[in-house]
Amino acid sequence: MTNKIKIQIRDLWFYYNTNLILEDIHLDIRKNCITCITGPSGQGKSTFLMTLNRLWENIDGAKSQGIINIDFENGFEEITVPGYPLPQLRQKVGMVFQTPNPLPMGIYKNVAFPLKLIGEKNRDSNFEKVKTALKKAFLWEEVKDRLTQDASLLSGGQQQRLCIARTLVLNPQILLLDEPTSSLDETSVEMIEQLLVILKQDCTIIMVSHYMDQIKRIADTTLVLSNRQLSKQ
Amino acid sequence: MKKIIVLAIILLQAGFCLASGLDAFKEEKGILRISGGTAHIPVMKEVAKRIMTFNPDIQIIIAGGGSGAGIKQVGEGLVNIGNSGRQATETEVKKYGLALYKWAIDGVAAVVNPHNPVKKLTNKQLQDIYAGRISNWKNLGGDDRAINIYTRDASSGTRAVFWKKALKKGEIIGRANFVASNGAMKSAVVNNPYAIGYISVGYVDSTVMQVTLDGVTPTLETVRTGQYKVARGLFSNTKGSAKGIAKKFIDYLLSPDGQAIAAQKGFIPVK
Amino acid sequence: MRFAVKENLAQLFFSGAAVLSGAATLLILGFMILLSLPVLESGLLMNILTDPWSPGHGQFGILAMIVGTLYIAGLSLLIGFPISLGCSFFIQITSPHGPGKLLKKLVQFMTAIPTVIYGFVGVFLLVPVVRQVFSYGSGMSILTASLMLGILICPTMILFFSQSFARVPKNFLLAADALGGTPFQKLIYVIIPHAWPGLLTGLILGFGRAMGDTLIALMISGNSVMLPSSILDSARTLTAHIAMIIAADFDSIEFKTIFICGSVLYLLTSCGILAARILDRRQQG
Amino acid sequence: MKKPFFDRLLVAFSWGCALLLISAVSIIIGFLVVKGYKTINLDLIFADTRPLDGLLLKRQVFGGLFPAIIGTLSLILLAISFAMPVGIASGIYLSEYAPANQKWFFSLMVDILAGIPSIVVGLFGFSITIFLHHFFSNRIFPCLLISALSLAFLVLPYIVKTTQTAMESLPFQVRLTAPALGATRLENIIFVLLPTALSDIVSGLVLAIGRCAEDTAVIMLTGVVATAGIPKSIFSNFEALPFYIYYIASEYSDPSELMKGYGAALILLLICSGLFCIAHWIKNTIDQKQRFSY
Repeated sequence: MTNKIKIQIRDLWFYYNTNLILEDIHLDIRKNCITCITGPSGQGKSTFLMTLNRLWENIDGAKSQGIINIDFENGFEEITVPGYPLPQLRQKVGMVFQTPNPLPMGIYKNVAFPLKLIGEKNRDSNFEKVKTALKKAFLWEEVKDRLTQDASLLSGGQQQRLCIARTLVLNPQILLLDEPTSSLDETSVEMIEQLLVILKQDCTIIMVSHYMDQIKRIADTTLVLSNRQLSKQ
Repeated sequence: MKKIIVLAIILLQAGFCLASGLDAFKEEKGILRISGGTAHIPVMKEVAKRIMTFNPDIQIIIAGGGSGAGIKQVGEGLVNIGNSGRQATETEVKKYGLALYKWAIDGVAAVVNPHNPVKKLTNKQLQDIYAGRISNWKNLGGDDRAINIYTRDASSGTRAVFWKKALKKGEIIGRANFVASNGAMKSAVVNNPYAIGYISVGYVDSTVMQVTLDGVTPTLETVRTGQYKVARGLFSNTKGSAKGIAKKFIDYLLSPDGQAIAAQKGFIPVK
Repeated sequence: MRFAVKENLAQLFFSGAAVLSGAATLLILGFMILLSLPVLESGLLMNILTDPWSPGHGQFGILAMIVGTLYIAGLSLLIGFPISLGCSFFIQITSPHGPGKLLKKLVQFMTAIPTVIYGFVGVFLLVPVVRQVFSYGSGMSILTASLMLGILICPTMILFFSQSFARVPKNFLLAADALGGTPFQKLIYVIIPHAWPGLLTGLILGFGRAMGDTLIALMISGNSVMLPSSILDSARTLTAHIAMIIAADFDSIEFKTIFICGSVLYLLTSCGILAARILDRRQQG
Repeated sequence: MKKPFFDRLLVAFSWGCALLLISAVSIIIGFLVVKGYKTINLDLIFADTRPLDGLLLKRQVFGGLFPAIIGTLSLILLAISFAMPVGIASGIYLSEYAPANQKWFFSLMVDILAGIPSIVVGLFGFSITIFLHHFFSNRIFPCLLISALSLAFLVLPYIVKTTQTAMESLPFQVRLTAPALGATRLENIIFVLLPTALSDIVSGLVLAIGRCAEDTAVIMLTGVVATAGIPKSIFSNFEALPFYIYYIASEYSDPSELMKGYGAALILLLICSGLFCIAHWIKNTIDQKQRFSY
């Protein structure tokens, strides 16, 4: 754990149509930490995550203003400037959703999908990268014999780890997780928690979670979102 | 066995035709478009079949539409040959520079369903029927049923001739059912015991009954002798003198083979 | 940067296609109006809308066709609407499982039956029957065409009706059930008040379908040009009129009137669509 | 317990209507089948030409349905190849790119286009032909190409609608998955959205093909004729099954010709029901494998 700041958030406002969701947020997020966000549902926790990779721009009626700076090891860059290249941003800021969302293709292709997007064509090195990512996500042993099988045939926990592997394949510096364990059984939850603790050596992790015991187990910092404000617990 | 012999004779005849009149179509290639008069269609189809069998590089397209459409379309250059069951008017000839080729004579007969006891009409009665003044078969000695009048649309040459020579340019009541071709008229009358309509004599067969008009039964014979007056020429028109395949097609129509087809389909050859 | 070029090209292609689709609609309207202009300019419009059709006397009125169209479409709606309503009750309310599902499949299949088949069966089955039963006319009549059209437009209406029944919020239905309502009461007090805009929309779409059909009217309505006085008279619809006059002389007034027919049909159906849209929004909103 | 009167009435009414409709459809289909099944044989299609010769286009088929079947097939092929790219692209634009006001306008236009009677679309195609004939080249006639283009206009709105609905009904999370991995909008459409919505789109396409196969009003104004043989090029006239049926119904000259009409009607009905079944099969079978449960 370091005290180095990875993300600076300044004057962040967020609206859905005319509803104010986030009001004037100021926040610093530390590098190589697990930052957990909790709070009542429907208050905009997922929305907050989406401001960090600007995924909210894909949602109709959403509007945001304010400044977010991220230090991608070259000093702070303002990711909220209009022309900031989104694909590159989202490759460095990975995201995992509440319900596992494998793409309609095979297991291998799912994990290799981000490589395809950045135009990596070398099959050998791609295979190695996919293998590494699957290993990091504790999935390699379970799927190495059926890499071409359709991803929808995996169990829920496996699917979620697949989605994590898919995000890890590009070695993101920041990992956003939106209640990643809420739809999973106990063993899967445990596995993913273990995995996150290991991952934070390479990544800055920001996770939305409802489970206080989970937060206690893994969080370095806990933030509560309520009344449009984020506050430290 | 008999059937086979008849078939063989027909085939032989066909083979004979192939060798003789069709030689002109050798080496030709392309599309020939024909439209217009629907009375012409059976002859056109048979001629086209022979030509296309002889030389598959020629495609002949036959559409109906009626005489008016035939004249108009050939004039506009939309088709190569425009058929009409009436002589093109002078204004039409002048406007489009049409060349007219008459290749058969045809009568237009009033027809009823064979089950209808009414088989004779006077000219006056026919006019009254079409004008709506007589509206029940009972008044003519038939069943107590309303008369179902069938007529063609304004583009029809058959209608033009029937209207001029049989109805003496009398009125046609708006209640009449409209059909689009000689074939359609015939099938309408076949299916409706209380119908009256008019078709080319070439289309008359056992399924419909031609009406004896003022004592003259419209048949090939009475039309040929001129006894039956409601007659007309069948024309194929081209824009300017016929050229290319169109010329050869018309030449073939006027050749002995072509004339034989016309006769076989129930028309009176001109040669 | 190549990325952006590709993205923009794709967006250009997609939007171009959308513009093309939209333009097609306007282009057709434009052509209809443009080709109606000669008639409009000659000041004959009123004559054409009110005169009888009698080209021999220089009268080219399409009133009889407009009346014929509305008559046939109206009657077919009268026949088709109760059947469709009953069938959609059957599908959604009376027996939503088993038989209802089967009926829905059949109705969907009906949309795939070509109209020319309805016309063909009409000519050789329905026309003789109508002639025999009523001992009047040729059997080709408004009634004959309306009977066939009534069946033809059923799937349009049934599918729309059952969809709008299905859109009634589930908790309302549950509430009615919990209060001990019978299916009939549920229908009258919950479903109909909620689904009426959908019913009306289905009705409009059915009417549009009946009005827009050419083949059935052309084949079995008899195509006479008189103002019909009874449902056993034959009549001509605007669509059949276009099909029949298309072969006429291009320069003649009769030919030009078919564009008036086209414009009238276009405008009537677009008004229907607009109304359907407003109603649809009402049910959703 | 006895059901209340109105409930029994409701049940009786709905059963009555259902039975009425079912019997009407069965009568229509049954009539065709009973009258027409005997005519279904190779002679109906190839007449006196040897089937193989006809199929290989060695000899023209006269008096059989072969040219009409080929005409209908080429019509479908052409019309769909015009309408498919434009329709799918417009559908994508409407669901993925268009701002609200444009979406409103374009989908209204598409709805109106879908509502226009097909004969008006045919009249449009016809007048375009006359227009081109007068002002561009007097070698332009009503022909296969014009018919196919007009038909494309007719089925375009179906394709646009099904594509748009298929894309819009994709769950929210599916739409966000690829962008979260750094995919651009286009990559998201090509790699994720289209493949996921594919089964719906394809079944819509098959239904559009059915529309092309059955439509008569458009083609009778734009180039179909009773006798043309196999179309030699897209600029020639052609025959088509539905028009053949219409033509026979109104102009048949003898009972044997009429029987061919029954045969043609039955064949067309078979083709259209076949297409319907294929569309359903695609929607139901492929769907379950492709669609993800999240």
